[in-house]
Amino acid sequence: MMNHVNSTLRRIAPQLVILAGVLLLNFLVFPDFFRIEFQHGRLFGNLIDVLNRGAPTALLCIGMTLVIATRGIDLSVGAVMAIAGAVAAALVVDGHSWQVALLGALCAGALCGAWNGVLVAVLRIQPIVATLVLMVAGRGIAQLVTEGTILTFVNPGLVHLGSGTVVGIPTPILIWLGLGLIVTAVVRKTALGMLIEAIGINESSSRLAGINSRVLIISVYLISGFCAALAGVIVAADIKGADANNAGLWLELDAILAVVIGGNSLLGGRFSIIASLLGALIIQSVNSVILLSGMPPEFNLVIKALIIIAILVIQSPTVKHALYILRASADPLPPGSIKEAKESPQ
Amino acid sequence: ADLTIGFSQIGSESGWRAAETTVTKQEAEKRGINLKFADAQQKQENQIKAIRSFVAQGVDAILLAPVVATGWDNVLEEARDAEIPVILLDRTVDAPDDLYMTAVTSDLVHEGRVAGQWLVDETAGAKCDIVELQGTTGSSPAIDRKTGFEEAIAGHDNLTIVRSQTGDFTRSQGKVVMESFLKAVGGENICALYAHNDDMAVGAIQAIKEAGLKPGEDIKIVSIDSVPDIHLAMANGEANATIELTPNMAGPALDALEAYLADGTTPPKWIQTESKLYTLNDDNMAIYEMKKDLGY
Amino acid sequence: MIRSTHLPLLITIATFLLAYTLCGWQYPAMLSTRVLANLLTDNAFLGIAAVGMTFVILSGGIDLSIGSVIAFTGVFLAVILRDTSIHPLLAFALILLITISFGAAMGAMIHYLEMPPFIVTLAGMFLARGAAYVLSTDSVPITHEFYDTLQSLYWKAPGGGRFRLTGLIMLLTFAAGIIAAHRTRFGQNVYALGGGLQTARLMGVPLAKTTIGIYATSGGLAGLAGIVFSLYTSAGYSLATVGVELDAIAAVVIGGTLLTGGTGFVAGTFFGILIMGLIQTFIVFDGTLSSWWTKIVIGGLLFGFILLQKGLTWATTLRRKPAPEFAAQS
Amino acid sequence: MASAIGPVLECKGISKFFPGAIALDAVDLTLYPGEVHALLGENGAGKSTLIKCLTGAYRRDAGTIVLENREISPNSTQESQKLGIGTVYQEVNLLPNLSVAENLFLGRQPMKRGLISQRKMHAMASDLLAEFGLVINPAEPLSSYSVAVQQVIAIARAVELSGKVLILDEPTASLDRDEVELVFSVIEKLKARGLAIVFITHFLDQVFEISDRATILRNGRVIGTRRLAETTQTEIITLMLGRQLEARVQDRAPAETGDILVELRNYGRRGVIEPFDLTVRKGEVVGLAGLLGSGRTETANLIFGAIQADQGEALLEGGKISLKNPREAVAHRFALCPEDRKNDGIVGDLSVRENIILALQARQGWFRPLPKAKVNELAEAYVKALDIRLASLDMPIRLLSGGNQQKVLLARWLATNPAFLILDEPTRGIDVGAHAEIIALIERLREDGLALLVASSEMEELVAYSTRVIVLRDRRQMRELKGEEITTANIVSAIADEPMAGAVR
Ligand SMILES: Nc1ncnc2c1ncn2[C@@H]1O[C@H](COP(=O)(O)OP(=O)(O)OP(=O)(O)O)[C@@H](O)[C@H]1O
Ligand SMILES: Nc1ncnc2c1ncn2[C@@H]1O[C@H](COP(=O)(O)OP(=O)(O)OP(=O)(O)O)[C@@H](O)[C@H]1O
Ligand SMILES: [Mg+2]
Ligand SMILES: [Mg+2]
Repeated sequence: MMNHVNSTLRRIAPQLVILAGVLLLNFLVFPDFFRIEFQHGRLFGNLIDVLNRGAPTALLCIGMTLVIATRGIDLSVGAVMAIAGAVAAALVVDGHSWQVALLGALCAGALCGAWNGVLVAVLRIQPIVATLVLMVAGRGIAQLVTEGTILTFVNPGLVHLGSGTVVGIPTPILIWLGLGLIVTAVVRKTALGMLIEAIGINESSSRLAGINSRVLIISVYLISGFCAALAGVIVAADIKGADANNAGLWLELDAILAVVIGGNSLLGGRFSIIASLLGALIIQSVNSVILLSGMPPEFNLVIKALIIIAILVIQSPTVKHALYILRASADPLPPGSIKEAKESPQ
Repeated sequence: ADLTIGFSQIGSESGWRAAETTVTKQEAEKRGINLKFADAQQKQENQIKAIRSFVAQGVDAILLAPVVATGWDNVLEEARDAEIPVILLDRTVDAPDDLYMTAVTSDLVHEGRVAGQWLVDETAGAKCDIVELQGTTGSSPAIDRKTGFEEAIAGHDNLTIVRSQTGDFTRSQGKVVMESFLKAVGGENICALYAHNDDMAVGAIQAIKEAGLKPGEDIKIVSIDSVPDIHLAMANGEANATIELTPNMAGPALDALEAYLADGTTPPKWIQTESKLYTLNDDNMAIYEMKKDLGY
Repeated sequence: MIRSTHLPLLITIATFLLAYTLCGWQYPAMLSTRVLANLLTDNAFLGIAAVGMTFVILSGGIDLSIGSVIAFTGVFLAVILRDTSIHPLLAFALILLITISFGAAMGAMIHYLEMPPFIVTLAGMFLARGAAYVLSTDSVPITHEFYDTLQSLYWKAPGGGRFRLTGLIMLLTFAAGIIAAHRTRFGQNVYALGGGLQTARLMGVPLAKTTIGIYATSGGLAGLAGIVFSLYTSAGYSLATVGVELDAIAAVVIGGTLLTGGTGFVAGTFFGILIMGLIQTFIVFDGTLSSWWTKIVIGGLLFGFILLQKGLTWATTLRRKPAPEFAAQS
Repeated sequence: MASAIGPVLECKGISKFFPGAIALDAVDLTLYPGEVHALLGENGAGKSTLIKCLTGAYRRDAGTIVLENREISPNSTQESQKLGIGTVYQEVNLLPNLSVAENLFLGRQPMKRGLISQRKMHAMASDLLAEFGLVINPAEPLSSYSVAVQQVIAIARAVELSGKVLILDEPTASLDRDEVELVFSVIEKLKARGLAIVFITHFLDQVFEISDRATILRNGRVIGTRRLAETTQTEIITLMLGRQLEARVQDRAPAETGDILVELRNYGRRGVIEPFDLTVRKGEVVGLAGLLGSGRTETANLIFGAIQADQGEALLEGGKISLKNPREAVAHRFALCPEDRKNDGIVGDLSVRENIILALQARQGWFRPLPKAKVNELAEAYVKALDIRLASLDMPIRLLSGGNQQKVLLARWLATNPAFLILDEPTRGIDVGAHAEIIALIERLREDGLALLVASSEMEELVAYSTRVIVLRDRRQMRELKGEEITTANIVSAIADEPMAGAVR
């Protein structure tokens, strides 16, 4: 047990360090950054904002981590968010209860995910292209539901999901934390995680070992669609309206980035959802630096790009390897290479 | 014979844009015009492609809502050579004016100026720190509305913009950015919000409410477009002013076109639409009811 | 000689011809030289960028930065031609140098730091777009008379179609790309990389040189595409060509290149571009689709083409010889 | 003979450390021109690692390499190729997406006016392959040929590249007798040309047939170098294993002992394998013999559902079953140890432990995870039973030596407790010690009542354990040999489709 915690900690150490670094940067540009108050029945502060605003990316990256572990990618999550938000809004506007709306949205998301999964697993279309189809068409479907308008609603139950609080903590934070824990538990307490990794590493071997790769691949896309739907509902609930055109726009890139910053390989295989979630928080903290710094908006992208490049360079296998050598050279034992065949020439 | 007109629309990136599309389609239907609609998904290259395709099809006229002012010379020349009149909607272009028949637009800088002037009048010399929610970085409404606003408040030392960040013209970004303004500046230190469109203002109103402040009172809110939801907010006293950008650009455009086709009357090069200021003195509930079915 | 490896290419060509015939049958005006010329002119910048993308994808990588690089190129040219008096040709050389180095830098990061291309080029995408913003958020017109000269170079075909210089540049780029892919060592190394990085390494393929070369090519071609785009619009605009990388990827894939790398053809990409252009032209000719139906139809047609291609490939391989299911490269 | 001339290549004190393992410990190796030098050792002894250090695929941690009196330090395989060292690495390392000719001449394509001349390249490729007895279309992609053909192509490429030294790491593992002869004749030619050739294999008779000297490695250390003319197989084996290998006397088990377990009727797939009938009884080992490309692998894959049959029916203990995919086969307690272990066998980044339990876990379903204790127990038991050499059960399987990977795969399937075990080239890349163990294991499994189907190119091996042998040719079952008929000579003549000597049918 202790062992397990230890190895998890070791796995996510780089992400923790980077997160601490970016939060420190926040503190430097805005000294009140770490102040948290209890105001108007809710926790209030920049740190809470990071957790709260990180919710959509965090939710997306839960599903995305699993998809990427199977060597896939899901570009459609942003569009699925729009669809789910539109469905939820349309349902409450039609007079249904928020529970029905939530259920409807989640079903829509899962359906989208299943569609992607079928394209990838059954029709064997490459993941990027398969999900590109829904990425392009999905926003259209969402607009079809809202008929191009921003569909606003007032249903307090649904609104609560986006901007409400439970014992002072914003609901979105609880949702992503909860879902993250549940999925992690399901994946690690059963054999699901290992089987998904096996498929990602060598699908042909896995299939010959009797793994039902088709069903597993469909399910990871389904989970991804489900997570996206939840994110979509939250985003819509947050602004009390479904904005089919802009909800989740380009968020798929942030989700993928989060997974990579979480140290997961885009080539599939070993994965850690917790590390991805930390990745999502890191991205949100970067956004927070940009907002708090008060720089003119035309510098936003350059700043974001530079911070991300710095993070990725620190995380890159080569730099890690160099650090390892540096540390190991202090040891009496001869330094070995950690990877076979991957050593950089010179 | 029936007129066939091509309409190259930018996209459907905002409620206002959707309303413009709806109104244009309605106006065409009213006049018995066969409207070919092409949505460019926010891309200029798609608009150019659409115009070229309209020319290849031999439509009778083209309505163009250009996504950006530059880069139209070549394709407009092709339309002129094919003797197809082009009318610009809601934005003009940087091309010689013999390349199009007329432009039906509002004045974006003027809109910003009206918003600024309203704030100048409203504060009446009292000190006021303003936060600004810009439109999508680089888009011409964002640039022009900023310019106009700054022109209007220039010389009024009581008015200063303390924070300005982009909210991408969307509600959710409007809310997120407003949240960060509230934390970074402190809600009590903000006296007014100027948002480049109503959607961002609607998002910001929610952020202000969640921070425990009263939008419209603690923080005055002025924005542009006059979409139904801002009127609803104004009816509730949560926003203070909006400047209308009418979605009906096609009406005047088609009037001009029909006159031209009937007896060759050449319209003026610029048909300016009104930038009407709505404040709490108007019957906002009635305006909301009137506008809410226009497809915003 | 028709070989089994050429099959996807033939299928793409067949798909295009079939689709074009159907379009022409529906709207005879689509067979005019105007539409043909438009297909070339309007897609010139996309085609040029897609050639670079083809190399990248053949090597098993991906380049998400090209849309931003095109926009940056446009803004850079516009700003430099506005603020200085240097000749556009010199400016072209300068920007090509910049974009090639930018691509090479990304390639170097990918190779030496062993980072996945998806992420490196994603960062590149942010950086290039951000740099464009920093140069100018306004859309800047280009008024140099050299631009007018270049723009006036076209051949007006009977029927009103104008075949412009930019279309010719695209065709030349494709020709060069085809030769480079199949008849040079660099091209072969690209295919080798796509076949398997470790294996290619053991076979003695110079990985560093090739990887850097690939992304430099892609960057350079994105720069050329940016020049063509600036000729196309006579302006530089930092918000231009958002998402073009996805169009390019779609064109490459419709053209029969596998995203996993190693198999595909530059010529296929050409037809992929034409197919995408055809879809758009068809939608405009139809003219009845609302904004959202436009998206759905584009997505649906994209899906249809992929499915058609899958189906044809499947049908033909079934007849030839069944590859054991598990042996198919996953 | 060669010692009068100086050595071509001299390695001194080469060391390579991996976390948890010392793969090479100050290894010396000297190669003289015109000699074939065998590199021998158990699985995991460090042979492949030595080759990789030598050719720059790995960076060595210590030691010097001297090529023709000049110290070299290749940093990449490209560099070593330029220095005239051609290498065939253990797993076939060619590119499946390129054509045969492109694979052969990658990096050295014939140029004409600055461009590659395809025509010339194809002509050169055809000529080169003809030397190895391969008449194939060099324009076809490599992936359309079997592993064995690919192996020959890899050898041809290395031969082309080697100006001074040719290194072959288990080149003959998937070749049958005829191909081996062809490869040997090429080696003889190169030898005469004065090349130094390093030859790694686990087939000792091949070593004695072609090699002049042998260096034996054990646990990363050089145990000794012997002139083969002056030594015996027993000595070599003793050096390799550090113990003597007790000879086993086999008495052939009677054929058709138990009840019928699996029966296939008119089973086949168009274009892949002609329809065939096959019954396998409990407690028998059916051998599949045939030349390369004769369809042994296809037969195995078809039965396991890796390829779907399009005609015929399958019965298990008299009841009809469907075998549409491996999952269904596994559910019927079938098991298949595939031929291509790199692509179809191992899951490289998973740990050895996970690789062992993979099939069992897949059969149990994801929601019923094997308890940790059970997993460890299984893994440790098989590591011990099959003598798998590893630093830790947690290391990724791809870091294991080839032979040890093969054993892990065997463990994976044994862990599922199969009723019907299909082995495709089970001893490929396995050292002599383990080879004997695996043959003994097959015997033991048969005695336990398992039904086994074994495809192998090693006829002696088939003769040793089969109770029945089916000979394939051109994807068609040619003949069945039973009991006393099973001799190498009979298999050979069956393959050649000559009347059988001895027994009457
Ligand atoms: N990258 C690596 N990391 C850790 N250990 C490794 C790595 N590569 C090889 N080893 C270990 O080094 C030892 C030598 O392996 P090597 O592949 O050289 O054996 P071999 O003699 O070629 O065996 P075989 O006959 O089975 O091919 C093995 O114990 C193996 O597990
Ligand atoms: N000499 C050859 N020339 C051309 N094709 C060959 C040759 N040898 C094998 N093939 C190809 O190999 C494939 C069959 O290989 P398969 O692996 O099934 O045979 P096998 O009997 O298992 O033999 P092995 O496992 O020794 O390769 C066929 O597709 C065949 O076209
Ligand atoms: Mg080895
Ligand atoms: Mg075989």
